[in-house]
Amino acid sequence: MHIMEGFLPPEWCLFWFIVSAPFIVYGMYQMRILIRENRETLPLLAVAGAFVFVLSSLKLPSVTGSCSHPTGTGLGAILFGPFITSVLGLIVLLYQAIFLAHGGLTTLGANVFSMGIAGPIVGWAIYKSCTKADLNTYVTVFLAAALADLFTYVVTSVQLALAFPAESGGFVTSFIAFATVFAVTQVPLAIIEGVVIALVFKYIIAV
Amino acid sequence: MTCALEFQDVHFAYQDGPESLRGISIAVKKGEKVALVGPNGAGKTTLLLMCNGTLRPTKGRVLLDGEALAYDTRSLREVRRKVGLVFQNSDAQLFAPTVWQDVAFGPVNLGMPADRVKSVVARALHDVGLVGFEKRPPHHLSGGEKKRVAIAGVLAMDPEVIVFDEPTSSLDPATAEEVMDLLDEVNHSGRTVILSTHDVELAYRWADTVVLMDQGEVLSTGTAEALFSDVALLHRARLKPPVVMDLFRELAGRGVLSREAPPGNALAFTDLVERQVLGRVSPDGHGRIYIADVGDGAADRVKTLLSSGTVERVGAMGTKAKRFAGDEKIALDFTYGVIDKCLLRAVNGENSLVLTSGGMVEHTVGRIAAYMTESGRQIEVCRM
Amino acid sequence: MTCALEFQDVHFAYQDGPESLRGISIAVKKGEKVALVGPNGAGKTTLLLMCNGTLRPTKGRVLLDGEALAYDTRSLREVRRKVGLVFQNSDAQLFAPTVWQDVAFGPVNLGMPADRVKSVVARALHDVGLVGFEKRPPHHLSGGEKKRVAIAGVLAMDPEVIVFDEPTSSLDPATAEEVMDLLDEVNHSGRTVILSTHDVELAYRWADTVVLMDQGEVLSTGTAEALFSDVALLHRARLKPPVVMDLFRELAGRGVLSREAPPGNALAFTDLVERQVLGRVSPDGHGRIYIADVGDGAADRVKTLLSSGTVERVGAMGTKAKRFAGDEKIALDFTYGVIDKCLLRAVNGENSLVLTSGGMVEHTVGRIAAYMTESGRQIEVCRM
Amino acid sequence: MENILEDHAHRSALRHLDTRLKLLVGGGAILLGLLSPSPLGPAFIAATMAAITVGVARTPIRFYAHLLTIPLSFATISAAVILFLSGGGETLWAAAIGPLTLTATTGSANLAALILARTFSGMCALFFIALTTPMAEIFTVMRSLRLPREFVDLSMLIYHFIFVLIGEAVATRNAQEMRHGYVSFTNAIASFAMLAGMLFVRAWEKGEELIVAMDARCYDGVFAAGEETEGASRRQIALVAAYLCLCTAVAIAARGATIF
Repeated sequence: MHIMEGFLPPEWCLFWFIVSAPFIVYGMYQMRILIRENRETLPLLAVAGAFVFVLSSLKLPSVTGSCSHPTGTGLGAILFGPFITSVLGLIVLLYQAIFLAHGGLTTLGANVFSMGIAGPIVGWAIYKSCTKADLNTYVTVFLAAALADLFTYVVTSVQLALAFPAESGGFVTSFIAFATVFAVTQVPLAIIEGVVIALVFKYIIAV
Repeated sequence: MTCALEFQDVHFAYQDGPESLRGISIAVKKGEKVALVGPNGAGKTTLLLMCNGTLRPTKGRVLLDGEALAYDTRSLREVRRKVGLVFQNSDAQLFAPTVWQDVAFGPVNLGMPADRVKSVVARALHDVGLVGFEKRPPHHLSGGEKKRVAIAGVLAMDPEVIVFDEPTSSLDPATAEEVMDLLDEVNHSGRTVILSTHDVELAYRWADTVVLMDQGEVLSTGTAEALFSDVALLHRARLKPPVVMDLFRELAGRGVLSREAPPGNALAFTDLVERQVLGRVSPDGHGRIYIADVGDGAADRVKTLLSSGTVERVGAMGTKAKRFAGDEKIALDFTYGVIDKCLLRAVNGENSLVLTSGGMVEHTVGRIAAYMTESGRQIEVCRM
Repeated sequence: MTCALEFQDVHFAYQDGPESLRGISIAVKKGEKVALVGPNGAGKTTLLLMCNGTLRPTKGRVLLDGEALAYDTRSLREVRRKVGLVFQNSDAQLFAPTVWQDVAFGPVNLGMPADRVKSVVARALHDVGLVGFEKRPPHHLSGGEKKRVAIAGVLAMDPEVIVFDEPTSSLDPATAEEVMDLLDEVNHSGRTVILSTHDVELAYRWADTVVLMDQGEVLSTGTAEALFSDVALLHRARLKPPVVMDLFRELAGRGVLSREAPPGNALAFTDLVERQVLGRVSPDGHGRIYIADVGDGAADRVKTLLSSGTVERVGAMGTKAKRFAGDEKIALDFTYGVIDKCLLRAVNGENSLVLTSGGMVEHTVGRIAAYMTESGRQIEVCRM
Repeated sequence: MENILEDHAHRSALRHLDTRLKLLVGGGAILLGLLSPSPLGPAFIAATMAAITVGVARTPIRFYAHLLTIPLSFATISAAVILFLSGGGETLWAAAIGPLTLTATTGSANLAALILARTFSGMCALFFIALTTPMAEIFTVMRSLRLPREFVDLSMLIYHFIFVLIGEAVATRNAQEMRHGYVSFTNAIASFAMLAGMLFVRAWEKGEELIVAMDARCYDGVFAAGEETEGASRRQIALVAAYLCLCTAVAIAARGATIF
């Protein structure tokens, strides 16, 4: 879920830019080394980024307002690691704001954190640990995608709750309210995404 | 008679863009072979995407079997079952991991039971000559094979009308001819076939009716001979006349050939020149054309004929005949444009054999008879 | 004389695959126009990818300017500066956000200083006729425009040899002819041009030397006339002879035309038939051909000529001449195959004007003189 | 999805205006809207930015109206949450739904209105940038701002591939729909997965093709930077400054104003 331009108060915009910055900077550093060592990575990173963009702008069937970000970026995290993926996430989110009017510029920091950093890291961690635990590949992929997706919404809810704490009960109440509103729409979506990504994986392995 | 498909004053504009179709009216009869001919950007693809409701006219309407298309989900499903569309770029159309899965995609989505899906897919693959390719991944196939898979995927849904966007684009000549041969077969099985092309030569030889398009408009509709002899019109559509037509016009301009009756194909052209030069057609010494239906027991008869040495050239028309030749290890001289080539051979005094099947036997006999009437030549036809 | 490019017994196999090239030997002279002709899968693209060292032969070697290619990074850069490659699919070649940036890609990577890059890119865009397109994103261009940008991107590196993989694939006939016209221009500027195609008609009219390939082997090398009159060879490579050649052979088979001297093009063919029918060439009443070099002051002279009404048809050869016609609002009748068309007009008694520039003026005069010798006709040429 | 805003930027009447100036207008408007303490400032910005985009830059009005619906759902849902969560001031409206009591107060209503206004001002300013400035020119600015080279290069290549892959995705999606790929929920899921998988495989192949194409043109780690737009005239700079000052003035003048 993209936080729209103008929705977050200025201090929180700044805060999330500062939180995301280290990941981006380190990702950029990693990327530079990787490209220097092997120039062929640049085109492959580019197709991966474009793939994430196109995948997330194709609406999932029967559901409106989908954003398969964590999905695509999760795949990126498995291929390139979470830090470089955060750079891809930044670029993709920038294009989504400018090309599709999804998200915004001042909210870019917050959106990058939820969709380009938090989601992929969770997805990546689940993938790594499940692979180590020798779980079935498709189950692993399903779990990684679905949970990364859910986690992204949790982070978005946290971001909104921090910016708009409730009058009574403060952050916690607000978080519960935002999380509930999004959970209604997003939990089924996360499950669908998990299934879709598991199928995509199956497809790629088959070809 | 109701038309298979009809466009009535169809206009279309992509979002905020200029109009890409500006009042198109075309009527396609049942069982007809229609070619939309025009340069890139003439609006051919846009028009084809309207045949099955993928695009909706901004003005005007499209009629299928005499009924105006409706654009609700349920009606569109029905339309898409009746009208199959084969894209220019096969890669965009083949998305499943194996050939079998790709061809089965439509039938499965139509809710057919599993064994019916199996038989339908087997039939479609058989019809396009790809038995044995079931488990191959489509993106490892050659261009011609991909096109066949795409056609099988559409045939599996048993449509009444099949629409092809630039069917031969980026195929080499022999493969292109084989695909065109397949299109003829599809047509002989009773389906209406519409294709778009910028290949004038192809449309010239293939189409019953040619629709000349440019810049979103229909410039003219008619038979290939009539349309392609109008050089000014072709020039307007940035197209070249077919070579045969061009040569005819040039020779007519110099007073070598008479301006009347432009030739419909290379065979007619050579006859024209010959008559002019020799003052008559060479009346005798023609070869014979044998026609074999590759059904039961054909193998023995064909082998006997071939071993007798009377036949100099062998051609096969249609997928079934080609497979028959492959199975029986018969070397083929002609795999496309078979009838005309055998007629040319016969005129030159050589005997030839046409392997074919089903309705195409009658078609072959008819075509030869028509040529005899046109040319005043007598060619002996032996059905076996 | 050393060859521009030479293949010596080149073999190649993709990883674990069967050999896709099996002992290719070809020598391409400097300044030559060579067409590799063969069906899809013959190994044409694989061979082209060896011209600039993208693929390395598993056996045999490739020589550039008489020196065997080395495959270290430094040598490869040098090779790629000398040999430009234009891919079949323009989308794969154009990856920058604007036309200007795309064309500048090569020069910038060659380390040219900024103002030199500017002048080189401006020149290249001028040469392909795309001045004013600098800021357009490539994905908004038409197929023909994309191809031109791809060619400009290669020209900007000033290569000695340019290699085109299926340059006209999926372009419509007029656009294809314009691209071929551009290829001729590139060749006139002194570069060796090699292209691959399965379009026999194209190779027939364009190439100095044709290399016929099939299944990773060279079947034959020679002039277009010689190669394309060998029907058995073409049949082996699953290709059809050019229509003109086919008609000639057919008429020769019936004894209408003499078997010697197959015609090199449609013009020669019509002359042949005319001579046969009338017993001679029509000797008089030929039109005149005016040739204008579109340099300084040409506009006035051309306008005067056109307003006098003596000229019935106007053709433009080359990008510069076409732009000139656009600027001066001169309606063009011929934009491709100009010389032959003007010759045909002249034979029919009409006057025509050829707009062209630079070295192509001499080329035009030479071509007309050659035709006069061949045909025994006298056509008046007026240079202005 | 075929609605990439950038396609309109190429047809915009402000297409050739200096890029930095356009970014300054859009960016300035976004920030001013965000910093305004009352909903009136952002409302003014939203209205003027929309008027400029439609009136001066000549974006078709129907298309613009359609664009405005994109932020609508997110903004209203989230504003509703804020309306019932935050407080302050008098109670405007209260209702009990089961165990929950939803209360809206003047304070919460004002906050919700502010957030809504800011969202629309921000989106309208973003639309202004998106609908008048081709991406290629933004790359040039990114370059001149000395952003890391790899980052800008990667952005440019992603830009290229977005259009390549969208073309394929749309065509394949059409092909699937023609063969009834999206008629039921389960087959839609399967079709979508097939589409995504195919797209991934295809994307990877394109990446490998690009390596060959880049090497064929002597790729040595550099991408050409775009040419700078011819600078802004004094009059244009003065106009932009005046507009931003006006926005600031309105925001300051209306700083205490509330709706409820």
